[in-house]
Amino acid sequence: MADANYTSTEIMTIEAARRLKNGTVCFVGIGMPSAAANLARLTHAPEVVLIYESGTIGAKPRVLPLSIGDGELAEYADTVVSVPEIFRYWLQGGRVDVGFLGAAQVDRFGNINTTVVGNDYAKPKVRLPGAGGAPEIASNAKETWIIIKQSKRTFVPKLDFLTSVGHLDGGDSRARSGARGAGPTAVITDLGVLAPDPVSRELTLVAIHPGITVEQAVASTGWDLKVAATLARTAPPTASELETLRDLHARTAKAHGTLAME
Amino acid sequence: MADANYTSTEIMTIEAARRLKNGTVCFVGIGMPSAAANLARLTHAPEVVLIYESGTIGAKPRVLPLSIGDGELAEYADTVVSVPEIFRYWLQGGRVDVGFLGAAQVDRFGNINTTVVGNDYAKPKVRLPGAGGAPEIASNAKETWIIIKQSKRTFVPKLDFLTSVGHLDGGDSRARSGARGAGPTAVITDLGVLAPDPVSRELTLVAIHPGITVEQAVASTGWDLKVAATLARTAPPTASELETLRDLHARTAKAHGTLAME
Amino acid sequence: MTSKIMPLAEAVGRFVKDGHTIAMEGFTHLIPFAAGHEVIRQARRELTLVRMTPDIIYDQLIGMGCAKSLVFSWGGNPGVGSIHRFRDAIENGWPRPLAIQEHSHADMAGRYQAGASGLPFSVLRGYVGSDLPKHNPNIRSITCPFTGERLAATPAINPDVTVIHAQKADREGNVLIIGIVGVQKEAVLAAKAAIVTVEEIVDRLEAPMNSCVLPHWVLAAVCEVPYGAHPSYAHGYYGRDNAFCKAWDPISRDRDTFLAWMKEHVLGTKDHAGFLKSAGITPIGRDAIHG
Amino acid sequence: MTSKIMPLAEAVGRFVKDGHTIAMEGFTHLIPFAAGHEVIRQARRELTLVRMTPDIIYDQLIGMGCAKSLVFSWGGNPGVGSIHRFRDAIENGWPRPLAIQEHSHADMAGRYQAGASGLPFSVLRGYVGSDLPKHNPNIRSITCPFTGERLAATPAINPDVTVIHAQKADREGNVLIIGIVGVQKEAVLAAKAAIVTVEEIVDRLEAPMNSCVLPHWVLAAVCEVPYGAHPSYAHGYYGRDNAFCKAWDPISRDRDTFLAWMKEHVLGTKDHAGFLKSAGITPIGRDAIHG
Repeated sequence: MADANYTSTEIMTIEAARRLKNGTVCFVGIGMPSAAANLARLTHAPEVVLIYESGTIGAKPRVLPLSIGDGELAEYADTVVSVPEIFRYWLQGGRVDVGFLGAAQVDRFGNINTTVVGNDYAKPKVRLPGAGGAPEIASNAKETWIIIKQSKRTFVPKLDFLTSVGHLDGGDSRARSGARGAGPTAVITDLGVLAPDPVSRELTLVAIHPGITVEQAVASTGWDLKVAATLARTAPPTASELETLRDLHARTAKAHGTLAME
Repeated sequence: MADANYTSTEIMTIEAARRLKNGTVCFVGIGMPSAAANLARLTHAPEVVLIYESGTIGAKPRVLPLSIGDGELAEYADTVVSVPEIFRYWLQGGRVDVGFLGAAQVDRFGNINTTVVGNDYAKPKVRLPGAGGAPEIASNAKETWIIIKQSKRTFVPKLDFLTSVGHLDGGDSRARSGARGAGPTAVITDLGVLAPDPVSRELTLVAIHPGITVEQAVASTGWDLKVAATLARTAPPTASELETLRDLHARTAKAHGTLAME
Repeated sequence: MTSKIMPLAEAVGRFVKDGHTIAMEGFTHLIPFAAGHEVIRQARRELTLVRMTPDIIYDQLIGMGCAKSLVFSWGGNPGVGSIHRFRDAIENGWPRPLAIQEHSHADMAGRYQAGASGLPFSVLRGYVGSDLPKHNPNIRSITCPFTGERLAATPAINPDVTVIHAQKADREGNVLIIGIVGVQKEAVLAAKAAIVTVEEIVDRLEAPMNSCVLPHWVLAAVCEVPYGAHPSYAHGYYGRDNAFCKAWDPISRDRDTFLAWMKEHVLGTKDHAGFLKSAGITPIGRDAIHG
Repeated sequence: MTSKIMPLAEAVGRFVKDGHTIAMEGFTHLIPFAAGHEVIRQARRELTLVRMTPDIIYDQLIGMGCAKSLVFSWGGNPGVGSIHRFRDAIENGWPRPLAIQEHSHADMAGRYQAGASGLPFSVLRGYVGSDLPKHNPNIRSITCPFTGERLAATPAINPDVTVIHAQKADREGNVLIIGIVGVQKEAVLAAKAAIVTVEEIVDRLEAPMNSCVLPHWVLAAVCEVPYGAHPSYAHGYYGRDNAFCKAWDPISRDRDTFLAWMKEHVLGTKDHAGFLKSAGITPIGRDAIHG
């Protein structure tokens, strides 16, 4: 980290948040996607619509939820529907603009593994939590964003398991697969931002965060990382962005540290 | 009508009501089925569960609904669900003991026509309202009851259109068709009660109302009506049954005669 | 964001086009009568009308020649009897032939669900033994890949426009429906565009947590039209006008009487308030009823 | 009618049998922990456990050897990390091998819906490009009879017993669920028998008109078990015990520590009140929280 004023997680969260437009309908994964989406809501995008797979539509949590189904999400939602309904009518029904996902591993085409580490599914080295909502978020949202810390462990040349589809084998293979939507249009990491090449669909480094070098990004990628001809430099966090994010985390820690209704 | 103390519609309604057991889950058609089901609820079966296709479960209307979706049904229901849910989870889900239907025409196997009169569907003599919920009530309830005024016009040798399945072509043809449930186990008319023969499944006159003769029933049937070897005689309405039914109708007329919330 | 709240005439003008497939839903409750009248006023033609329970409003649309076809599962004037313009169109082709595609309630509900769910078809245990599939090529069958059972399959409904009526919306255009909710949520989510008329627009929706809410961003237009469901009812606002439903029977039996009534009260008025006044209708106000 | 209201131990004893397929549902909210503990106390074996989100309670059931297989879509301790007994069973076969049948959330929800709907299978736009179908023979495909599209198809779930927790029941046994309702209604209606534990039994349910109500006649047993969802939460009653969820991580990492804890607090107590006391748990009361 070149700048002691903020952490790599903070710039990753802030850069992801900036990309969410006001009014966008975002299907939000728990953890970093949720932090970024709520930061967007608390800053430039007060009318972003946050949907969590627990059935909360238009959620406006005051603190970050620890689980995908915290009472906080229901309490301040526009409405709360059943889990079957959220997947059928809202996600599969084509109502979601951005599916915002985390991942354990991604490959060069933005395919996601959240199932197992090790190439024997029946006898995995590490058993991960599994698919959750991701396979259908990845194939039914109009586009997907992935937020993940970048390293050779997470950016792998070949997934141990393809849980949720990205650009599949690249080129037009996703479109031919029957998946809907544009697939991963952005992968936001602690080092920078990747976007698919318009033709090959291979993830390409298009921006790096302040103080990060291209060499760092390349060294943290398990394949031969392509770098855009003109590389953008992420703007550093503004004082207001940082303050809002830190306030949110402070409120969250306070709420979740006790037994009170989170 | 042999007895001037009650009408043929009253004895039909009362006899149908008597058959509903306390605790039975009854999917109720509008009109005569609704009158009979509510009479049962107001007399011997206070815990009968009435479901209307408008999504009202455990409806306890104070007056008879004029439509299948009167506010009265919602106001005093245990819960109100959507129309898709009532058909999917509650009817098709196998939760209904008795499907209680009206009809325009029935045949000797208890099949129902509510679609057209005249044998050209595209150019009908009379266009009836159509299927409504009946095809799936008839094929998914554990049993069905039909309430209908008996005449050569309604008890026909051949339906102009088979809208909702009864015992199909008789024998085991219903079971082979994939329909669930026992099909029509009782047809209650203004003259008596018919039930399917255990083997042939042909509707057989098993009871006649007070003052009605077998000859009247035969003459009011468009096919050669079979009569049970031992024919039951319906008990006349008790004073309490009649009073409850008439009070219900009086309250209903009063409510529906005005513009007030029915 | 541009507001979805607009006058009904503007909403119908912008979103309902000749040749469209239009669903107006409301299961005896909250039937969008005012919106139906506006479609008649704006003289839309060649519509494919979809509705589980075509009743008086569809009788009027059909009798006024707006529809070329009808997709439905039960047509009648609840508690009264036939709808005569519907019958006249089917039996005699007046004012123009009406193609029909006929289903059951369970199937129509499932077709809307499939439409709302982004699926191309719906599966149901239905039509066993029935003649309906013989007359409707859209009722097909499908085999369960696990049990081998044959079940009915029908195509999703995805209307160009769905029109519903609801109790209230807030100023953002979020809509709350209370009571018998019918198939309205599914019909709205299945549609390419949805118009919702409401009894009133309020500052705060005060929706119970698990109630039926349609967020503004799934709607094309929200229009404040008090008594917009008359002669059907709006739970908590006014009861059904049974007298009107009964009076409709003789009006609609005769072609000329029907046309004269429609010309005077619908074509001859510029909006729903005008219609109510012209037709001499004074709905029971919310103070007079419970709910 | 005989009352459905009975002690939890009686309900589990009567309805949950060795070899059964059991679904315990609750989507982070209203997880039926007390009922899970009672299944462990009564030492049920050879269970097929179904749950969208196996978390601590399934970790305990698996670690105690109750399950021969698990049907699920996401397994973890929300906000904390892995569930270690689940991982140990899959990775190392301890205390016994655990067969798994793995799906996605959308699919599991659809499978319960199919079960509740009396259909043999569910259809979804799912698993495109995913490796999951390669490892799960229950994920098949089906062709739309109208468009020719291929979609995923999976079998209905119809558990022998579904167990859920809810806020309250009335004295007839009608149950009200408020807040995040998850897949509970579907799981109950799909089951051959359903057990519901509730925070309290009240004289009047006071259910909003369109809320999630399960009538007593679809339930096998209703059991009053205050704090029965701890360490998950009951909206309006108490919040989630995040400290407990975090404390579970080290307890469950080690087999011996896990077994000792379960023996002391679950096997060593006779009911949920005893468990709470033994484990030193004082849930936040309803007065302390909003809801």
